[in-house]
Amino acid sequence: MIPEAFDYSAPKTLDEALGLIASGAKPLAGGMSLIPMMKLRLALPDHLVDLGRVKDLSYIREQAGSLHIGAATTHHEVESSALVRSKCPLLAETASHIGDVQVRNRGTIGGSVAHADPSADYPAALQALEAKLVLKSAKSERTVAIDDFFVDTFTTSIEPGEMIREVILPVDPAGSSYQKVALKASGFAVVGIAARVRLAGGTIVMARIGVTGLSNRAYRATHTERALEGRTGNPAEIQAAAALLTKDIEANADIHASAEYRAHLARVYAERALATALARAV
Amino acid sequence: MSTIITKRETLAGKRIRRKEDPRLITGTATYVDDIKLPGMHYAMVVRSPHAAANIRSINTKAALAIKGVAAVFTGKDIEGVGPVPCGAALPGLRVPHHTILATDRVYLVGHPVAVVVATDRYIAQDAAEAVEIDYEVLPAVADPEKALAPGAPPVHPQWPDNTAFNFHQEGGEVDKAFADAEVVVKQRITSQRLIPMAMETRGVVADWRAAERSLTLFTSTQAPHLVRSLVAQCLGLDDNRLRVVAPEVGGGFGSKIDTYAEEILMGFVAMKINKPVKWIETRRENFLCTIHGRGHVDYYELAAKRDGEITAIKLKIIQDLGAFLSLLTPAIPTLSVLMMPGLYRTKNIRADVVGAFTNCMATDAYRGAGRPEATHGIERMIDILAAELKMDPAEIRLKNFVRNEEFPFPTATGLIYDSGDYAAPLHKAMGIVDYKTARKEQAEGRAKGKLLGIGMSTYGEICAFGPSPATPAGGWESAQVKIEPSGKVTVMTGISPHGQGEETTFSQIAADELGVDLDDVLVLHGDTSIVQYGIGTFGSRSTAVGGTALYFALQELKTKLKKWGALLLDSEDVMLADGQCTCNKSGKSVSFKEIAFAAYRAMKVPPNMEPGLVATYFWEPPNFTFPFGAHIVITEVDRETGDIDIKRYVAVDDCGRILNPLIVDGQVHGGVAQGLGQALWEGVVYDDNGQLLTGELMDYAVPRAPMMPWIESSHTVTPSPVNPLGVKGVGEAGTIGASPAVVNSVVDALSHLGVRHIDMPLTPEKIWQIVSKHESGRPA
Amino acid sequence: MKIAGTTRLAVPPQRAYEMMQDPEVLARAMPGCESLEKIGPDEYRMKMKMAMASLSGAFEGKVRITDQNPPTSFRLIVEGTGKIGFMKGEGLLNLSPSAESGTAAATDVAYEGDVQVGGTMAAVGQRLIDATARMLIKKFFEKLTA
Amino acid sequence: MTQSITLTINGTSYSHEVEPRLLLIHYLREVAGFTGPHIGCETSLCGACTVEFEGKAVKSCTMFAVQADGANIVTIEGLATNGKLHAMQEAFWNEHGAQCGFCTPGMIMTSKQLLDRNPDPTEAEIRHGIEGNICRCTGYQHIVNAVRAAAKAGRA
Repeated sequence: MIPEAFDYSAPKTLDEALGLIASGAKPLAGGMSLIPMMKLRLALPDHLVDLGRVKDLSYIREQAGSLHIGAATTHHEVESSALVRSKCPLLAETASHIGDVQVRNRGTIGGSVAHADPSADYPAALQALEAKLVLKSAKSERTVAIDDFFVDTFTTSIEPGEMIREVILPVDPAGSSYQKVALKASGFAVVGIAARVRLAGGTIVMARIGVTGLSNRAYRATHTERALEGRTGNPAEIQAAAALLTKDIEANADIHASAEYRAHLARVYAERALATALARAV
Repeated sequence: MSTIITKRETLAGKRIRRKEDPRLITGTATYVDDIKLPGMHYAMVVRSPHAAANIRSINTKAALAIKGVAAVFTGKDIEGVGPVPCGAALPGLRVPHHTILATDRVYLVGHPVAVVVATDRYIAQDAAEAVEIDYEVLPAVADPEKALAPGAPPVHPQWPDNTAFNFHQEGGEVDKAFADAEVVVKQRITSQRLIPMAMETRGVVADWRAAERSLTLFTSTQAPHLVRSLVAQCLGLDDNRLRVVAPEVGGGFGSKIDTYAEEILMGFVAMKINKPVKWIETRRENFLCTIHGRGHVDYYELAAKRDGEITAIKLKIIQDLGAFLSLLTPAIPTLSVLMMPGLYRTKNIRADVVGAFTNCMATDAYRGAGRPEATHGIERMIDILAAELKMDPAEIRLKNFVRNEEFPFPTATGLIYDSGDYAAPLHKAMGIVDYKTARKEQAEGRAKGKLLGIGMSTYGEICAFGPSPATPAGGWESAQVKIEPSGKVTVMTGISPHGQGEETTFSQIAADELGVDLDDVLVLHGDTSIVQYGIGTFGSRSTAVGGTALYFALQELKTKLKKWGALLLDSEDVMLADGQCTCNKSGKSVSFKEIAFAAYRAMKVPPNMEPGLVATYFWEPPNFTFPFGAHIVITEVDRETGDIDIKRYVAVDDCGRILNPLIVDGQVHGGVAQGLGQALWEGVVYDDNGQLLTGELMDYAVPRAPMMPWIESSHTVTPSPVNPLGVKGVGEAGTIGASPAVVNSVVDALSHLGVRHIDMPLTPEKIWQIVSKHESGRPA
Repeated sequence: MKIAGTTRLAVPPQRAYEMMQDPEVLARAMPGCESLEKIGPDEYRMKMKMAMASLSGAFEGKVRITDQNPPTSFRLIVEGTGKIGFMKGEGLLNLSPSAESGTAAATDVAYEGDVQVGGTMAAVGQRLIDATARMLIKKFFEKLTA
Repeated sequence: MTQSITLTINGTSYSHEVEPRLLLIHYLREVAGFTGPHIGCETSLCGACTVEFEGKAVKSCTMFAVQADGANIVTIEGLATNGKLHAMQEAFWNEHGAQCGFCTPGMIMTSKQLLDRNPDPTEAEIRHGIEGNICRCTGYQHIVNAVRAAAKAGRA
């Protein structure tokens, strides 16, 4: 299986890259999603801009109470970063569930997020973390909330000419957990639940839950979050809150899992992720 | 851990690391895609996206216009070539004419319609996309039971009932046994279609020498001589001018026994363009167009007495054949019939097989080939009977086993089981899991709401294919052994190993018989220009049949060695040991090297002897062999998610005498993995229109490392009397034993909810549906 | 694969029905539709270019409208073939005045049908076909009244 | 339109003109002549093509050769040094970690990465570490043994 022919540029600076993207070229980051699609001729870009040689696109920095992760930072760099593991463990844990070691060695956070695969792992964590994305074009730069970024299956609010520059995450002391049911064949999430909870005096003062795999896009389970806040997080409360996870959500169905089963799994895994997150919050 | 042999000692029974491995672990082995010939072109096959359609037109203009494209061939060009052969015969069998390229109609998704030939594979792929084909889509049928229903779309218009054959076999007094039965249990059991999924896809390099009218075909096959005979016929070549080479072959599991359209097609293309041509199957093509396994719907009925004695078995098999008959397609379900009594004594059996055409890929021999289906059926049925009678599954098996004193045991299906001690592996496995304690823990766990299951299978299989009258292309095997002028030993075997390690085991056999070092022996195989003749590797036959041929060739060679030794030592009283011939009286000896030198120099030749030191033996086995074993699996079901956790997997296999325990363990592990794959994860899904929905590894789950449990593997040893090595065969054992053991275990975990049967694969969703229905009081 | 759903259009049923019979409106609403050319009564030849993130594919096919029962129901059949495979979608659409909105200006559309895909899309896209089909339907209705 | 690339494979420098769409696996196998890495699928799921790219295990079927311009690559052929097998190769041999051998080069490269990062892995960590490599022959048990043996040899 062989891609159609295309032009290739490998700029060294971000400005050059953005110039090429402005002229319609498609950014190539780790290529873990794009290249298989090209090989199957499901993706037919005329011109690829390889971001692999662009300076200063791969970094993990702590800055003013936030973590800034460059778009070209690989999943392996995230999962093994001492900084991410201590300051934002949910992201590191989620990264460790992506694909396999070879995929994590090449795949990047920017590439994964831009692809907006409805079963990808990162989006659940980014939703739970209320991440922000810095989108840059040749002319401008803007910051969007992750929830405004994911529009639908493979569809984002990125504009032509824009690329993801970096991901901004809170330095997060909350207890967290990412729990996933992976498709046995491909490793993609049947459902993946990222949970964050903060306790104060035995009461949940904050709960954030990101869900992937269940529906057309990763989302925040706000009904569940609201049901938890102000509670102690006992099993009955968790169960009741998790039951709200699929409220107003149309679950996907395919040959691997019916909508009914997916929704059920999402609720069960939400309970499990919340229980773990609570244990870690203590 | 392997044993590294440093001095001369008996090699049989030792864990010797493999002789094939140095090239594999250094990446220097030569598989088909590693072969490069001067001027070689690349071929890409254009395939139908529809399961049934008439071809209205094919336009190759745009493809031919691409620079680097040498040719495009379609069904119009291949008249007189082929057809793709089916080697199995049954009374009244309907064999569809299977051309190497579709002519006017396509019968399955993936059906080859055209072949594009270009100077490199990138151009070939571009050109393949540029071939325009206009189809008139027709209704298709992808399910064998739907295909047999009245009014189903006919796969082949000339046979509107979609029936390729009906096969009946009967033994004993079935009707009487059912009339007298104290209890009858019935169950519909499916054995789903599977993808064999050898890691190396198929591939062919064809090299035509016009002046010599000779063709060389490098092909990833399990049976090079068979490919030679069949492809020569299809191309109108003399078989001695067709050389078939199976280079390093990256797995087969039965899927590379067949002679495929592409092997014939590449020969045809090379002859047309007068250049070497390479075709390498993509993984998608491998899923679409390499044979599938299984594809059974079985209807079982068991008659029994209240004490658990099985008195008769009735079985109706609906075999999903696919659209065309591949090499052995219709023969596979007949193997299920032969094996349907399992290890049990009942002499009353009745089987009816219907072969159904569907608009799908052909089913054929996949690891176990008919025996896993039969074993799964009988091992499920005996558990269902045990549940009905509230008997322990071990107890009911022990009651029905063929007794040790009954061997050789003639079965109702016409086989003669060679040797066995069927209770031995079961007892051993029960000891390993501590069966009584496990049952106690199960009861305690159940009381706490845990869904724990203990399942077993006691399987038997037919191996060492086989006596020639019972094997489609002949069942003998050949070996030639040479002692070279240097004294080194060269073995040429007719089997064609592709991962099974016979370069090592056969070296062990030869080294032990001749008393030479392992490294003094070289085993060659897989090249019709080197090997005298052969049948190939399948049906757990390589060591039991090929190894035996080698054993007898070695005996002949030893006779010759002795005669030469006697001549050189000037004594009739000589013996062979440790790589030399020694005079018993004088104690003087000559080495094989000295003997070999004398035999090839031939200054003097012993009376009635010829120069040289070569022996050839074609061995015809008098019977199959019948390995057996017991697998016990302990599982826990997660009631919330339906996930199945295998807590223990115990395999006790009896494959007769063991020549290399390291290799035997590897075969068991790999076999179990494929059996677990069927039980838990794998399954081909075609939609109603014949689209293959599990078309790639994206959607078809083969076992990965984290999915596999630790396999506690051990053995009992009951030598086979069929061959002097006492071996039975082990390649398929794990696969055959695994699926019923796992399913029995999971059904056992849910048995208190009234569950008696679940069809494979046991996906978490299926289990969750069952658990939640039962727990909410809804009927299943 | 079965699909079913409901949506609400901010126009009365008669208008909604008429819009969905109008090739110009259909061409505008169908995601990726590049042209719709009449080839028979209620039958059109269509060219489509789909693009979703990295994915893209060109299709040629037909759109047919049958079983018209104005202004309450009709059947819409969309077929397309391209290099990456083919698709066929068939759905029965039922239109009724919206009960909930309080004004007469809205229509509830209930649809029920079947989507088939073949070729590369079917072989590698199982995980995504459902979500993609639903997204395309959603886009269709959004653009219809946009 | 071709581009010029220069890279190091198993310690030797190579320069070629390549089409941008040329996959790294095809470059290694057909242009540079390293046929150790294999092609087992088209969807980046089997791992047979795994090579070490800048010290990291990657699937060379999911990269373009142009992306490897200037890079340092080690394939299975480059693992043995001065005719001495790498400990992982030796362990695969001793423990019967290969049957048909097709997955073996990729499996060994991934296993090497695993021990590079975690010299003393548990059974579960080994299984997790090689989950991107499919083996259809062995059921993985002897591969797990091989990785353990190599780990032990590394500690010795």
